[in-house]
Amino acid sequence: MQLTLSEDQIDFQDMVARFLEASSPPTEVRRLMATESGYDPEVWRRLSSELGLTGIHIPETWGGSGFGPIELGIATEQMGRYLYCGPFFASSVMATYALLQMASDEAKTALLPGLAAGETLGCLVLDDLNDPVKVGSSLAADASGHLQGTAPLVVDANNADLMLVVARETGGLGLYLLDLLEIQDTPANGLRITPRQAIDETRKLCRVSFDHTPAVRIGDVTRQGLNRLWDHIIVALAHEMIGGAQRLFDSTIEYTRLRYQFGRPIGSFQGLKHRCADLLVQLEFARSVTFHAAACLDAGNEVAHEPAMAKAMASDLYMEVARTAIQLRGGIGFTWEDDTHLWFKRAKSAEVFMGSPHLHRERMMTMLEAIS
Amino acid sequence: MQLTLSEDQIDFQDMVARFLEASSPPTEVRRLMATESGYDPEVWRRLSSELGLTGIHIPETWGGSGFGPIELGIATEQMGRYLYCGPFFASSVMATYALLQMASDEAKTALLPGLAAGETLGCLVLDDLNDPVKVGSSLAADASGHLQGTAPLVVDANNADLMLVVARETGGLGLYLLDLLEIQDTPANGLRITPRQAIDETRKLCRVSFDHTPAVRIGDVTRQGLNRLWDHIIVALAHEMIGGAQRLFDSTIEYTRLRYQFGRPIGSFQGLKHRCADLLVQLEFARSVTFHAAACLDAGNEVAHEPAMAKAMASDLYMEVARTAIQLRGGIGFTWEDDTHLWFKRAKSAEVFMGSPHLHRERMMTMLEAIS
Amino acid sequence: MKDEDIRKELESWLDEHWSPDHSLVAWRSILVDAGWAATHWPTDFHGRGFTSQQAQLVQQVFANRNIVPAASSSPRGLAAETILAHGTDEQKARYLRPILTGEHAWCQLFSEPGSGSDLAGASTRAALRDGQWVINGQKVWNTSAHHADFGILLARTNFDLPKHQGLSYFLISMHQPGVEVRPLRQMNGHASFNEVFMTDAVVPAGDLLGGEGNGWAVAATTLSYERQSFRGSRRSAVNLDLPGRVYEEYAREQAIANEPYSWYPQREGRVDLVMSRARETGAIKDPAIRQEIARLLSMQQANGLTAAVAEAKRRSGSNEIVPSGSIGKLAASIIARQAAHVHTMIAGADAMAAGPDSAVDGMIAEVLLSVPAISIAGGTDEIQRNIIAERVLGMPKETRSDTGPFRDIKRNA
Amino acid sequence: MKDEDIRKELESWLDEHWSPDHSLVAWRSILVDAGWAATHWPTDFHGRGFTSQQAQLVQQVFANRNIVPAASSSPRGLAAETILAHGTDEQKARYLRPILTGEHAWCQLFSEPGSGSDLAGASTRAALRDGQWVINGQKVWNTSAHHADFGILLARTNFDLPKHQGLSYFLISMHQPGVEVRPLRQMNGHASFNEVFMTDAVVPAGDLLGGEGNGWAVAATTLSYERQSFRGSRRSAVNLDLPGRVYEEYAREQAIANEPYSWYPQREGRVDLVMSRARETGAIKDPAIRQEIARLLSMQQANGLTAAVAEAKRRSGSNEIVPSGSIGKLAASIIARQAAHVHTMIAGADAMAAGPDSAVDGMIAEVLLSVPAISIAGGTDEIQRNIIAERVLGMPKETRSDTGPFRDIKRNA
Repeated sequence: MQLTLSEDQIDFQDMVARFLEASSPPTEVRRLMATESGYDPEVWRRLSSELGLTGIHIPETWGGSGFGPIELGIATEQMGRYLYCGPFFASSVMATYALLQMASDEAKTALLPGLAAGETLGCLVLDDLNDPVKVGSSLAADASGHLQGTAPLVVDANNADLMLVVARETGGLGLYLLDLLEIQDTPANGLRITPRQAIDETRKLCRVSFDHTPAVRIGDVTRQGLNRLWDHIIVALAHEMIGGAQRLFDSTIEYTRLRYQFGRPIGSFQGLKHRCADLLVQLEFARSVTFHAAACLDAGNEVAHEPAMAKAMASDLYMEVARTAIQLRGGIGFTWEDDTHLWFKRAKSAEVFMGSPHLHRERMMTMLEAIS
Repeated sequence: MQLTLSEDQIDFQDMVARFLEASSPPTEVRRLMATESGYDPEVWRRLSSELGLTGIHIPETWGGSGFGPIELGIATEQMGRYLYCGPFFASSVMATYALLQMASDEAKTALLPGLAAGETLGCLVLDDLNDPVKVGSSLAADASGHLQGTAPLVVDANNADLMLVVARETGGLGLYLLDLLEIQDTPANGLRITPRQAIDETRKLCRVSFDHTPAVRIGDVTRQGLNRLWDHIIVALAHEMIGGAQRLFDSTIEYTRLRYQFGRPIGSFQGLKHRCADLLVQLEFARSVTFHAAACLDAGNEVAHEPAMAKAMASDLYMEVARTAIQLRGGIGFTWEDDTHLWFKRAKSAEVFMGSPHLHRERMMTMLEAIS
Repeated sequence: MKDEDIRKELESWLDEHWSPDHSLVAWRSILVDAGWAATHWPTDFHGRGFTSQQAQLVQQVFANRNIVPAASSSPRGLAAETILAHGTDEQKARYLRPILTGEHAWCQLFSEPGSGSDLAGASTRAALRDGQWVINGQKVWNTSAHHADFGILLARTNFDLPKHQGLSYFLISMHQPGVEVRPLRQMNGHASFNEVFMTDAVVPAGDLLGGEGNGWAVAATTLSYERQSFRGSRRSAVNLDLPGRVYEEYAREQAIANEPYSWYPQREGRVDLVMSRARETGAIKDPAIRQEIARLLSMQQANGLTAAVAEAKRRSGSNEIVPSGSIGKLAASIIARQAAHVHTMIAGADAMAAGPDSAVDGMIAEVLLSVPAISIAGGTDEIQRNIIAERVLGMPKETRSDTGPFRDIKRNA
Repeated sequence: MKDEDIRKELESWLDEHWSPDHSLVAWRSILVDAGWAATHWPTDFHGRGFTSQQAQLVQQVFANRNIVPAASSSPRGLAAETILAHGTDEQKARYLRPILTGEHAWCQLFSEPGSGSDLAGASTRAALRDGQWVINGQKVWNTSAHHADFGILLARTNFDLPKHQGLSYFLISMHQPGVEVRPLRQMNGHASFNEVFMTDAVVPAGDLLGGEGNGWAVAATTLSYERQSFRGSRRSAVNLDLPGRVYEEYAREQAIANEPYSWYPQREGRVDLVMSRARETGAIKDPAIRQEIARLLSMQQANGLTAAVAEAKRRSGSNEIVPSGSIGKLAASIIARQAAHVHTMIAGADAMAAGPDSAVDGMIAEVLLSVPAISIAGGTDEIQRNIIAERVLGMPKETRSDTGPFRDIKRNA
């Protein structure tokens, strides 16, 4: 199994980094997070068409580049590092993976090219963002494909052109499609998309509710399939967290070198040194496991504990780094003016997004028990 | 509720400390832990008759001094501090509390004066030392009072004159008595007391098994009563742990002041300072909670979460202090020659004795839920 | 004077003079004139020389009868006590009375961006020019500076002396062109503090407090009063919802004074909400969460007990070394961190949301974004650990790197 | 030389010379004479100047054919490599051959009771008297010193120079009246180490290695080889259960060499036993324990992956800074601690018992009493954290307190 990035992958990483370094500096992050849509369409266009990030993991048949979870992870890691503001995670990770893994070929053929090109924006509606087992508990579809119920947290629903919904149905779960451009014309469609205030303002959240809303069934959802989808999403998320954590860690170390108190750089105090050394171990651990989890998905391993493990470790690590990043900056680190809180809020939000660490540890144990 | 020791209690504490300082130096601990009985009868005699420790918490009616859990805690705290080797915990804490709380008045009258005077030695046989809920799962009494089954871990059974056994019986649990002097004369009594090697050699352990062994039923044991007994025992144990932890903590701070590396006392390194400061907070916490738990027992509170809380906190604290005590001494702290390991082993053993920390946290939550 | 006599005298005085229809300043002026505004102060300066027990008794009577007391909000009180301890008679005569009547509000100008953990490293410059002090520099973390009339200011009058020796302490008017106050927004959205920029700001020679070069000693008095007020409640003991002009004006004053502290309970982690949240959400059934709740509640109760024990020992005059305020401060920080952890576990994905339609009207989100402050404000955890290790445990100090003339000490640009 | 040529030559040589009926020393003498004992050494001294890849190929052939190699146990190997790097031709001629044949066993005499984390603070004294070095002092943590014929010794020849400059490196005979070796028992009951007391012990002038005052540089060579061998397996690749004199003697040698390390797997926490123990005891059903097992297994797998990634990068010649051995060492310590915690939770009260009739034949008890060593031996966690912070992260060093003449540096009595 692949252990390190290939030269091509490193080149790709550098390209994404350079692009985001230029297009997503903190000033832009602050500007965009205060807007309703939360992103810059021109940057999105370049990211999609020039860099091809939106289709990186989509097979060439459907307009993508045919790479896999490792390349997608490279992209989300850099997005986490630069706190890229835009619907990439909602559309290219969540919605695209849902289509890739669960939709009929017909639906894939119809929808994936638009997503690959970044010309349509998708979002994935799950009524529970904690645990795949709980999905379907408050959102249901009737036999005629009408949806009923509420999803309290949907990322970037406000920006979506199409909505993929996992809903309970007789005998299981199904994947449903709402074309939002089309449905606007349907009178009394029962769809409500309400923007919500988020801890992490760089990622837009909505509440989505359906009241006898007409939708099209485009795929079967098994519990195993849902788990697999979940695992693909959390590995991309773990990469994003590693990217953010690395950035905060580097800037914090730099800060301790430059900041003087009591006539010496604070980085020379052993208390801080030991804390940073412990963090580095955690960071290396979470990074190795996350890359490995992507490699496992890439290799097509059916049930693996690695994604859950990666999400749990990356979450704990990112929060710990974020906490330390504020703490070592002292009062200034707690101000709005300083950029640290932007990453802190992403860390806090990502910690609970798609399952808290303790929940993934429990999932991981269940899988490990099943193996041996 | 009492918050601090009274002057009389402080005098009592000083008296116990002076006695153990003289009679239980590390050289004696090392000598005694290598013997089979593990204690010095002469020290026991003085501790019982001169200091009256064995009867401190026994009402005057039955030959004791009529004090309670606070005074017993003062005594066990000092025993933990000096790592006193002897059957005090088995006889005066475990067996005596079992009699006090569960035996018939007749049995109390017959047995407590001997225990109060330290002239007879008791032990308490519980077939599970993890969780009061599990007691009775492998030890049973039949209608004629014959015992069957095994208790894998019994403290100081090798030194006992009388054995108190909690056994399952039709419809519940009962407290049974075996007079070991008497039963020796009973042919084929089915009793086996097998000494076991212990991690903590200062506290003797045996396996005790019964095969149709005749015993006398001397009391009813309700689940609530057993919980209450358990709580009394763990509070005395928590005091013992606080005493040990304080001693190790003090000696470790002292060591860091005197030990030089790289041209400066190691206690001047901030990494060590911060660790010791955190430990002090934990120590103060565990101490306050333990004293408070004793005060709650003293006040006769029926169901209280404080004993479980104290045991959990004292266990975690003691292990953490013990670990640090070895770590900060470096290689020398890992040698047999250095005394630190004697306390470390007590810490490790006490951590799991009568329930591990996570189990007591779970117990504590159950009680807190019941309250509000 | 016996307690009973004090009580009687005060009660009968109040019977005669108290009325809710006074203006706030008028009522406090009556209080000051009669010597009931600050009874522990000396008789020469509005007080009666009472012991602190006696002064507490007086406060109790005010509270019991729901009578508005003299002004005493935090920076105001610190200024008054420090002026009382170190001021000239002129300074006391000029500044103390309007503090008690509430006519003058004060702020504290100690911290600087370059010396957060190291107050004595202040580098704001005060130079004597044409008989007055000219101040240049920047201060930060100044609560209520935008409402203040005066500030207590720590500034450096000599850069050639060692750092603790070159400081002086000033009383500065905030109403002058050289002083600019800017609000400082925090990551949790509140703006409780200010930055204060001083550009050729001016202090008359007579407003140097305690003599040139004595700034650190004077500041120590302020800081010791500040530490004492750490555990005290910020809420007024008086019911503000009563009719009468004095109550209305007092309520307005209190609202302004308390506004910066509205998020402080969240900063401490809102442990009080944990069990109810766990029940409502069903998280109480999750064994992994139960473990963390148990740890949290254990620490919380332990901290309360530890503080109560320390207080009991202090009162009994025990010689035993009582764990200092640093332990309580560090403990509060550990508890708040664990509380945030537990609230996060309980909320799960709901913790992504904030604002009024999120958990407990946004209170949980505010907890998650406020706790990072508790381990920094008023001395970081790292500073507290140093204090505990060195002063409580007696561990050896490190060699200092900030001796010698201040101008040669390495510091932030 | 091509790999295939090396393999062919060696195979045909072995076909001709190998026999299990040799004595161990006789066989190794044949090996040395033919230049197959240490092929990466220079041709002048028993070697063939092979690259380390070529040398590995040779070892692989030995292993594949199950042929006993030259002696190479740890302290022996360190001595040989250091002598090779810094020795005179006379020293090489005298000492290298009997190391390879196994006739001479060696031990390492570096650590002292007074300078555990600070090897360069050694204060064992070496004084030149009547043309020979007279040694006085105490060493500690000397594995196998009781079986050793010679020791590599770090001692101070000048107390007036700064600490790193006054050290010299000696080859000392262990068989002399001035050298006393005492076993040192550990808290887990094993006695893997010794203390070595030197009282007027003698080293001939010709056994100073690398010149007077160069001890620290020479020791650095030893320590760098020691770090390289950290991750290597201690077990011989050869199956020892075969008939023949050479196998019997080799098995005996290996048993002695490995004895001090029998508890090392326990020191690392025996993570391999965790899942089976959790199943057997039913602890696998306890959600609180599952959380801790998950944490442990995550760290364990992460550490394996981190090491594999570092190795892959090293092999690919990447310029990226590869996390050093200190990270692996610190990680091992964290993992072992968590493993002990998990084993304790799983065992519950059974963890009170030890010895053959306790869990896994006493292995769990041995884990609990052995893990404290891993965060100390070979450099404490604190030292590793300093190294990581300063060398990997580039954080600034502290001002040193151990500069100037060694005799003036404060140290343990």
